Amino acid sequence: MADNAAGVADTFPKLLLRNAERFRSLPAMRHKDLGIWFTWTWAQMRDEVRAFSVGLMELGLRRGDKIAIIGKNKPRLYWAMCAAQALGAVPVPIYADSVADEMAYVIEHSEATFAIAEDQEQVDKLLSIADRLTHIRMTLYDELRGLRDYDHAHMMSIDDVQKIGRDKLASDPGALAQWQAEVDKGSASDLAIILYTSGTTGRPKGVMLSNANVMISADNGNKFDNLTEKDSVIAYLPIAWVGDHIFSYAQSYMAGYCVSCPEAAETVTEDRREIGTTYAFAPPRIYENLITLTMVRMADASRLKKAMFDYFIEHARKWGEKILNKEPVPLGARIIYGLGEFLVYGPLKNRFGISKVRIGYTAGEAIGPEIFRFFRSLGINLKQLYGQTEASVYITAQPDGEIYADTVGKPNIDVEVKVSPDGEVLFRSPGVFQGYYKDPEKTAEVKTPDGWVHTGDAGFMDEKSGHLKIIDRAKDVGRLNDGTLFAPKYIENKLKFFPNIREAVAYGDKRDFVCVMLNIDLTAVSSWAERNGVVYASYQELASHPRVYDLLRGHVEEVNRSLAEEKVMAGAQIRRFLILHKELDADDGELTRTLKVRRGFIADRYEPLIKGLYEGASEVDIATEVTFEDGRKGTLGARVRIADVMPMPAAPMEKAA
Amino acid sequence: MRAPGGPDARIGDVLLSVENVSLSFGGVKAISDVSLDIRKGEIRAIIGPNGAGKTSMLNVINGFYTPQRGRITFRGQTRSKMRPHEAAEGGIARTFQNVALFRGMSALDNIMAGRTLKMHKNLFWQLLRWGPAMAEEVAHRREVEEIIDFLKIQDIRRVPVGRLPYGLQKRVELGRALAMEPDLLLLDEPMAGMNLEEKEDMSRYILDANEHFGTTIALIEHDMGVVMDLSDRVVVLDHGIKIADGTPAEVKNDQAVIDAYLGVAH
Amino acid sequence: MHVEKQRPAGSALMHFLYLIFIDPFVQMAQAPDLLAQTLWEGLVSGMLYALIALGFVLIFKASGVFNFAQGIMVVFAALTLVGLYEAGVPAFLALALAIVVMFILAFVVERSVLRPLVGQPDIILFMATFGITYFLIGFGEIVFGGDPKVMITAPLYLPKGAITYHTLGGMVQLQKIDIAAAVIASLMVAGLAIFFSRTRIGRALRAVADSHEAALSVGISLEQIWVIVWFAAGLVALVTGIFWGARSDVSFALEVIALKALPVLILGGFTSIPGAIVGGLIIGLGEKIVEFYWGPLVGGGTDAWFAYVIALLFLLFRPQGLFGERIIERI
Amino acid sequence: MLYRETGQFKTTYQSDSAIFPILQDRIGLAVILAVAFIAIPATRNDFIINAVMTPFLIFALASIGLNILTGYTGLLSLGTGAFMGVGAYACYKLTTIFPQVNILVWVVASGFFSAAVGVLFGLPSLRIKGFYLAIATLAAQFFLEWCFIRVPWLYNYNVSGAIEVPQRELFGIIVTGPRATSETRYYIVLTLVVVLTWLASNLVHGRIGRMWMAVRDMDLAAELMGIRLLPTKLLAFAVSSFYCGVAGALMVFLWYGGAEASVFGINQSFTILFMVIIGGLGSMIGSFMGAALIFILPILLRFVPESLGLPLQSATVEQLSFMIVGAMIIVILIVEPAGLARLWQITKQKLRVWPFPY
Repeated sequence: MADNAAGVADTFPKLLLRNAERFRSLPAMRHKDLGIWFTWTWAQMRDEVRAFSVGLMELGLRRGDKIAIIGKNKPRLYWAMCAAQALGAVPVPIYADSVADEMAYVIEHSEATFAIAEDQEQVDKLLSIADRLTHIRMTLYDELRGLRDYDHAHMMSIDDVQKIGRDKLASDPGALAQWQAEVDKGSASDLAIILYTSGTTGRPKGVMLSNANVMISADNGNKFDNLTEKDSVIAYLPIAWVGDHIFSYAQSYMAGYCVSCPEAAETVTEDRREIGTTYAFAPPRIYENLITLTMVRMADASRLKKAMFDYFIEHARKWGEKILNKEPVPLGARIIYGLGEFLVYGPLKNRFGISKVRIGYTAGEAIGPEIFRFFRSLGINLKQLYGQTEASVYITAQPDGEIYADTVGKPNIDVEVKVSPDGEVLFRSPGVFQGYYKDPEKTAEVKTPDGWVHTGDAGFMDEKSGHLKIIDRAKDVGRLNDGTLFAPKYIENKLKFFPNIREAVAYGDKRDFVCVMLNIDLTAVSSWAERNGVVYASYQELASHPRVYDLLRGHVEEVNRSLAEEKVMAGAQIRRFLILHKELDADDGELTRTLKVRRGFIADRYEPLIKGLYEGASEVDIATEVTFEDGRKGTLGARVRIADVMPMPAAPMEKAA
Repeated sequence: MRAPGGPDARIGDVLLSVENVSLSFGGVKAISDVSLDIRKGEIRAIIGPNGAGKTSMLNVINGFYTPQRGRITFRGQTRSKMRPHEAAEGGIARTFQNVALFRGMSALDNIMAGRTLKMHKNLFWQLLRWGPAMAEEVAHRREVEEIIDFLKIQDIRRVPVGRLPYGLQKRVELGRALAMEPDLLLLDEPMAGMNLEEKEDMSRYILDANEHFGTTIALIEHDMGVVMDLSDRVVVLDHGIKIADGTPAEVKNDQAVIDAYLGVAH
Repeated sequence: MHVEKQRPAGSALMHFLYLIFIDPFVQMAQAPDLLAQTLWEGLVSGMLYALIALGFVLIFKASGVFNFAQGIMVVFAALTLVGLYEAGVPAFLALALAIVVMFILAFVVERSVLRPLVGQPDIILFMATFGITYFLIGFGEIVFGGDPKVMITAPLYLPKGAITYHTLGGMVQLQKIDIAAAVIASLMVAGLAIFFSRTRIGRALRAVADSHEAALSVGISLEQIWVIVWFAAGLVALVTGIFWGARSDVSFALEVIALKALPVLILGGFTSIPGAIVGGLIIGLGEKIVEFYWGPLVGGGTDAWFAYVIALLFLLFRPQGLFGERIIERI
Repeated sequence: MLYRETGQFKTTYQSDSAIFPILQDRIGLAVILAVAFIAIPATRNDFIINAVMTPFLIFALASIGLNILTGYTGLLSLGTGAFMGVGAYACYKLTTIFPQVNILVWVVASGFFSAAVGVLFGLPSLRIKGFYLAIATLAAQFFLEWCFIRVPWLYNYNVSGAIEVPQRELFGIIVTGPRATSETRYYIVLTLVVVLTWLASNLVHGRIGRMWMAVRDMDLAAELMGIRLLPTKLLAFAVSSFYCGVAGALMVFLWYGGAEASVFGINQSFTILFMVIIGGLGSMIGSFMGAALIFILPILLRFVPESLGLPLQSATVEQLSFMIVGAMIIVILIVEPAGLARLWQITKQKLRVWPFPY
């Protein structure tokens, strides 16, 4: 851990003081506001945070208090975290888009005494639940707009808090020492932050992380990727999410790199380009959107440009990753790649604002291998990592040069990973959380006495690469009747990576073999139909067209082939599939509102189809009740064909990855 | 969310009053003998069926039309007509029914143009674009950025307004008017042609402008829901004649108004 | 002392005022024949200005296009006629061919300029007619050469020579060709008036001046109307070219003179045919009188700018012209 | 494609509102200036320096002048030639009366005379616009042209009726008259044009430029914004005429070496107007592009066929350029009414968003 003259910097406030000395005039934070970038050096940021912190002290924030922080990525909200930590208080960041009810629960559960809100919108939300917040003594806000006329009896702007702090520091010579004493009281084992995770079921749980948890984890992350004060990130993911806390707060404090806050949600790409970040993090969705955007726009490009684009992208597909991985590549291919860099890759990265990105991470969900390879082939060092709030993010990550589309990498520094006999992944590391706030039972469920944490994810160690592969949520993983591991989401994801397949639902738990129901992607398949002279009058007709079945059979076989390459999964290949006559729809309850398939519900609803699949029928008639766009209900009748697929022979490990 | 003191605390003395104004074009009467006043801090709606003379009234107030008869009193100064630049210098800004933006300029430049009256550095410094001129430009840019931030149009700052969708153009036009820091803001159908969401946004901006900047607002609007929600007082014109004036509730139940909207009268 | 000094200055001023305000009228009274001759000359050139202005008005009324190229169309029409004749084509056939050429020109202009620019601001169309002007200058010179040509009159049975009246204590000379021009121009204006008021197309043209939809309801497309008015303007240009060419040479210098139709339009209004005629005559008369009686005071050549300065004054004090309608701008 | 803007960010409004905010543009400008100041004189090619570059720059300056009026303020003028003439004659008279004063002072001062005349003829713009105003400016054109011919005092009663540029020195170097070298004259013209372009560009990017454009785009709204139309328009006339006047003075003193009234005729007005239309209304860079295209086109027409063994007669060249210019105006107005500058802007935008089409 980092040292300074005063001793070991084992808390974030101490790190701030250290950085203010060590990096003094290097930028600590930037914020695009009112059209230009405002910059704070580490020394300036220390002054801001100190004034804020002393102000909070004056307002009565005490050691052990909780302070709720609600809003988007704004410098002062990040400062609030450190200002609170300096006094030994614990910040509790809350998702800016959480509904009032959820917010009320978290604030009340955390017993926060102060709330810091970004703007009028959040203040209004807080006011609407004011009667349920029994601990809150004071609300502080960042943006004054619209709040001028509010009752300020228990409300104050952060500016004013800082002013109180500055005045105190100026008028009372002892104040600084008093504050410094508070900072010095902090230790590595103190609670640094409580992050509430919004689980899929039940109430959010408050994950308590100590300074040591966060700092060691962040430091290991920095070492893993050689992050230094020369790097730069843009903070645009929710501040209540552990990833943002590590990337935009902890790692920055550890390494000294600059964190930039965008002007608005709409301008993130633009702002990222302006800053030219070197370290990027995004869920797969963001990368997917970039590719979609690229493809949509290129479809409108002139023929010549399109041809050139396609040529170079194809070339990159062939050689780009090899060049990135520093494998031997023929000179000719290198020269063409260089030309492509000038004509296509460079400009493309420039448009995405990722020209200077040295390390990019994707995590949270499985990323489509095509998407993953696309960015890597352009020369972006995109990697996957696997993490959890309970681990202070890092569990595994892919080291440079060892990149595979379908793994999440090797255990991070100081992290131990093991897979339980029933397939669940467990880890143990310095980042392991202290426990769930006010919930020792849940803590005990997840964390073993010897420090191992159940991730709730099923996975396995890939023998050849030594990387971890995550296949599904552990509770969703089942077994075929012959005992073979069956991971529905793993199979579904593999299917969904084909653009022609919009949704896939896999069945197999406690059955003899694996079957899937598919939804075609209307845009992709209709454009394919147009190119291939397939005539159809309706979605239903297209979905049941024999040639569409042929098309999708190819995809299914492809998935089988890739399953066959994995020892653990080879037995769970798809034997039969069908294409649904209607799109799975959240309005019909088939998908959750976050558009995840509800496997059980679908199985009940399409019971005849399930029966047909497992009883060997080649056609099944079905009538389904549907909800139309205007809310009316009706019945949709159809005859659905079922197709067989041959399993591929398990050919272990010859050309894996 | 209104101020705790209630709407009355916001509203002050009469800011502008129009007395017995008549206006006609070549024999066609647009306004006949209409009087109305606008109080400091209020949101005043002018409503009426098509051709009621609403826009003409705004044009009289900001000096674009010269009424044949009547007087206009603004900040205690009475005159028989207003000149456009007098109106502007006196703190009256407006937006137009059909968006009258400077189409060849970016959103930013349009709003900057709204600051013209407040900028004074002479030709010499302008030529150098340095020193005092640059300082002035920067200071006003900051003010304009506050408005851009307020209207949440950061992402279209540099876009020529001609290329913006209608709803955004309206927003930029409001921004340009706000940049004048007006005491009285005349809005001619600020929500015409907008969808529900855009209308909600616009209502919020209007309310915020009224509260945040303390701007007095006179607006013409067709959407009765919006009028009833936003305004403190409503005046109803029909065929150039004032047929009602009062709070939204009073006006809503006025028989003459109901008749005018149903087309019974005349 | 100072009385002595002031006197010459004072008398110089008096003399100057005399030269401006008294002397010209004395001259007019003393030599009425010269006055009459000047008036006649003024009327004739005014008539030619009016004819060019007439071409402008036709096009402006029907399509809102301010056709800067009307002047060059005069030159081009005349050049085509003379050029064909010089190439050995019989006079009347050349005339017929010149008419055809003017039709083709109208057609090409509609296709390649008006149609692609439909819906653009007026000022853009105005500038496009600069393009037409320059193109025709270049094209005309390449085809017909840049040298001035002599207009054919006799082969077209146009009269030559002059009628001399001994009257008003002197003599007044009227060129026969000018009389012919006046007659034919009057006939043409009358013909156009009938065309506009009596024929279906004519009525459509008038309708189009009011609203394009109205014209469509008459069953004539906008494109056809454009071709027709440009062709009509071309015919007017041809007649103008013949008579102007007969008075001087057929050369591109005419193009600059044709610009004088612009002030005529300011006086007469852009949409009024009678306005164009009256405006033309006023300008023609005015500039000849001024040049003859006042020109020598300032060194002559006043006819180069007189028309424009009059137009400028009109613009300042009566922008709608003599007959034009008042322009009301609405927001 | 060439634009890599990643990592270029602005921390002050000053840098954010810079005229060339993008690094690559600033580099490009520096290269162009280096070529103009170093590479071109280094060719020592009298034809390029004296017959191509010098007049091109002078025309570009006049185009900037007209563009301020027509492109930025939306006031169409056909009197550019005459305003240039005012500059030229004013400069001639000034240096005749005060021969000891530095000639460059007079070149610039002559612009003020032109500006004053411009304001006078700009007065009608309060009441009229569009082609009505164009006709009013024709009055200026013809009246002033007439003055150049009929007021012998203006050309010092020379028998030829023309003005002849006397020899003048600057720091001991002959800068005008027949003995001045092409390079010297080129450097003077280039320096003046660069400085004046910079000033004009500053102007149009600030408050005054916005006022002009506001008047151009929507004069009623501008008025209700508190912009007084007459002073704004007159200022545009003044600045525009100043530039035209300086261009006229440069034309006579540093290029032709002498001139008669016909140089400043209606055709000169048209030439400049076409440069502005083709180059791009409301664009500084367009003024240069338009001037380059229209001025250099005849030169190309003369020399390209010649080098291919098909020499054209100079009359034919002139006629062809007329035709081409005419056709080009129409094509430009149809394809892109905002001219070459807009095409350049589109190209630049394409390069910025490359490989995307938008």
